[in-house]
Amino acid sequence: MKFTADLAIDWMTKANQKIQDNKDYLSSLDQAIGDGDHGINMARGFDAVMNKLGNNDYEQVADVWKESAMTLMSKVGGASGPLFGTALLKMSMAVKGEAEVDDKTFVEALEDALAGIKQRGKAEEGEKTMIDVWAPVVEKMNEAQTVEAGVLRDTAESAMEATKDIVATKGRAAYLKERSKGHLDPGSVSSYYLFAALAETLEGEG
Amino acid sequence: MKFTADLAIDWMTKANQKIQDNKDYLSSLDQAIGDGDHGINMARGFDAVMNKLGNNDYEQVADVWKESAMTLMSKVGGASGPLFGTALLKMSMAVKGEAEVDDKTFVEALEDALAGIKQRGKAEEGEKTMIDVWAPVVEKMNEAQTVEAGVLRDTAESAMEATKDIVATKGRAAYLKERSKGHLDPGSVSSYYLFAALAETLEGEG
Amino acid sequence: MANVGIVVISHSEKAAEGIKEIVDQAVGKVAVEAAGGLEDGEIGTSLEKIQAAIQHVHNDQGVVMFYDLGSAKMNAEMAIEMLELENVHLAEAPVLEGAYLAAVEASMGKSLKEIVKALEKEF
Amino acid sequence: MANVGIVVISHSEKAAEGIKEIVDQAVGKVAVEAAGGLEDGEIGTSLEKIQAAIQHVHNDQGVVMFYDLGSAKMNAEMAIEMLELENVHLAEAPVLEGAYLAAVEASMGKSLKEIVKALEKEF
Ligand SMILES: Nc1ncnc2c1ncn2[C@@H]1O[C@H](COP(=O)(O)OP(=O)(O)O)[C@@H](O)[C@H]1O
Ligand SMILES: Nc1ncnc2c1ncn2[C@@H]1O[C@H](COP(=O)(O)OP(=O)(O)O)[C@@H](O)[C@H]1O
Ligand SMILES: [Mg+2]
Ligand SMILES: [Mg+2]
Ligand SMILES: [Mg+2]
Ligand SMILES: [Mg+2]
Repeated sequence: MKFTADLAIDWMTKANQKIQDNKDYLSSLDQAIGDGDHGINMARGFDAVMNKLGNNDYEQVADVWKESAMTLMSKVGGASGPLFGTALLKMSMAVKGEAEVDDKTFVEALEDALAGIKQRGKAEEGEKTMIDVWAPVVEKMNEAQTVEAGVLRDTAESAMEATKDIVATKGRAAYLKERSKGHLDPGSVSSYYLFAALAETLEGEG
Repeated sequence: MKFTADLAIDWMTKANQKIQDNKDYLSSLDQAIGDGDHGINMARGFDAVMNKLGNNDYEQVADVWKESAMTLMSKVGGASGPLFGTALLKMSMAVKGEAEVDDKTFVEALEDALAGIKQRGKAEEGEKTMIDVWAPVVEKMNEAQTVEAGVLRDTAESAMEATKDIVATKGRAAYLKERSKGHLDPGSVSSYYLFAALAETLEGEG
Repeated sequence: MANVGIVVISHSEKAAEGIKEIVDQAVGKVAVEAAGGLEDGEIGTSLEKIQAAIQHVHNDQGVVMFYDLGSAKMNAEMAIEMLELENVHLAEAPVLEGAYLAAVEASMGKSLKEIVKALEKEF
Repeated sequence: MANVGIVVISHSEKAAEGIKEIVDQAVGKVAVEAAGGLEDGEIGTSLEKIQAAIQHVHNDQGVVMFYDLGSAKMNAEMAIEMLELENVHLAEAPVLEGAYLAAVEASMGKSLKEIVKALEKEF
């Protein structure tokens, strides 16, 4: 893998597409166990990201991710803002100075992102948050020491689906306790879109 | 003592006068250990009481007090509203049906008022609230089984002054703990005005 | 069957309305009414506003009320006594955080008793 | 010497402003700043608003911050990290009740440390 700034932009573009297409779906998931704004939040955040990225030139992957991170942090407005923002900021720090990011560094970046989300959210796996998608994805990539599109998509998808059975202990859904069971975690679904978009970007390159 | 509805109105009129005259002083006392609105609250409440009393006819003392109570409750806006309101409401209940209230009944009414304030404020003597004026006044009247103007005024005045040395444990002033010492309790000062007005009314009759 | 209703009492009209706004955004199927400030919008609490708010959200399931500072409590208690309604509970919980928790519980169809228990457990 | 400043973070612009209103009415000599809602007034929290509020009340004595619901906490923490200021404390206390108590303490010239202790004792 030679992940460049252009690919980083392509990733964000494809992620944005999925989020805009599924804005209402994401909000309806949040309606069930949260406050119903997750689609609105993510759509607003990624809209702002696309705006930023479209109006500037980027030499390094780190710059694209940092800009995206800062924009999500300031525009999303819900918990997912600081969380996805922190994830991308950690990733940008991990690849700083590199014009082309290789598999090993990309995996390290994902590991840092996961650590950042956990620290920001003071949460662990199994609490019905986006961590339940990020953790298995990072684990799989770490085992393989390579970022393979198919594995990425499949891992993220099944992890996302598995959030249905979890009882929430973090985030707004935690107020519902047992009743949060039987519903997908919205942030896990948008995390899945993020990884599915990354898979597409990598496939387009492959 | 033959306390009539006319005297009850005279009492409220004189109390109103004192409160309007000392509106800024009362607020400044509240500024020091509360939120600075006691004068405004009491002036607004008694203004409304005068309005009510001026526009209606009253046969019984109980009716004057009840009307005054309801008006204070709904117009004062601060803690003193429900407290003075409850006091007058209890008094009105104690003298219900009587065209002329004698000393014994008046003293009973004051006792009920004190009990009402304590119950409403969940407070006792020594907490730097209006109870520190009401309690000694009621005690004195109870001992004498008569409501004598001079005793009433003197007891209320010295009790009011004594609140300076108390550390507040109820009401907003309680937030200041030790620092509430050295300041008069605003509600005790307005309670003093109430009793001083009553003394004047009784003297005008005597 | 309706859900338990919620009354938010604050010394500030804005604060009460803002708390209602937060709860309404997050929680559906629960009637929340704000009773903030004096009649003219000044800082304080109004017996009439509180009474009107209770009557507005009251139903068979009852009402849970939240207040911000001490003197609001007295007006809240008086309002409850005067209306002589069944099933009205004044909660000893932080006004914003308590109202949010209670609304989520109410939206799940919990009874007044269960909501009061949940509040006592949390705060 | 200035007093400790206070920042009130809420998902609702109205709630944050209302809480500031209550504190301002009761307590003088303390700078309180509201950081409520998104930039457009929608429900949520805004990193920029929080940062601006901190900068607005910050002084040698420090700042104590209050937030309403979980996700506001993350934005608050991020704002603190980004500004890299000394003496900024995010309190774990009810937003309205905590801000009121802290303001009274601050008005007495209490230090940030003393205020934090008072909050921990009370809530
Ligand atoms: N403490 C946390 N740690 C990790 N993820 C969290 C946490 N709290 C919430 N989330 C994630 O954020 C998502 C909700 O995002 P969003 O609806 O935008 O925020 P909000 O709850 O503030 O409205 C949840 O579905 C969950 O995946
Ligand atoms: N719990 C209480 N019990 C008895 N009196 C109280 C109580 N709380 C406050 N007060 C009285 O009320 C007075 C303050 O009245 P006011 O300023 O009108 O109300 P607020 O504190 O709501 O602004 C105090 O000076 C005190 O005498
Ligand atoms: Mg949400
Ligand atoms: Mg939200
Ligand atoms: Mg006052
Ligand atoms: Mg007041």
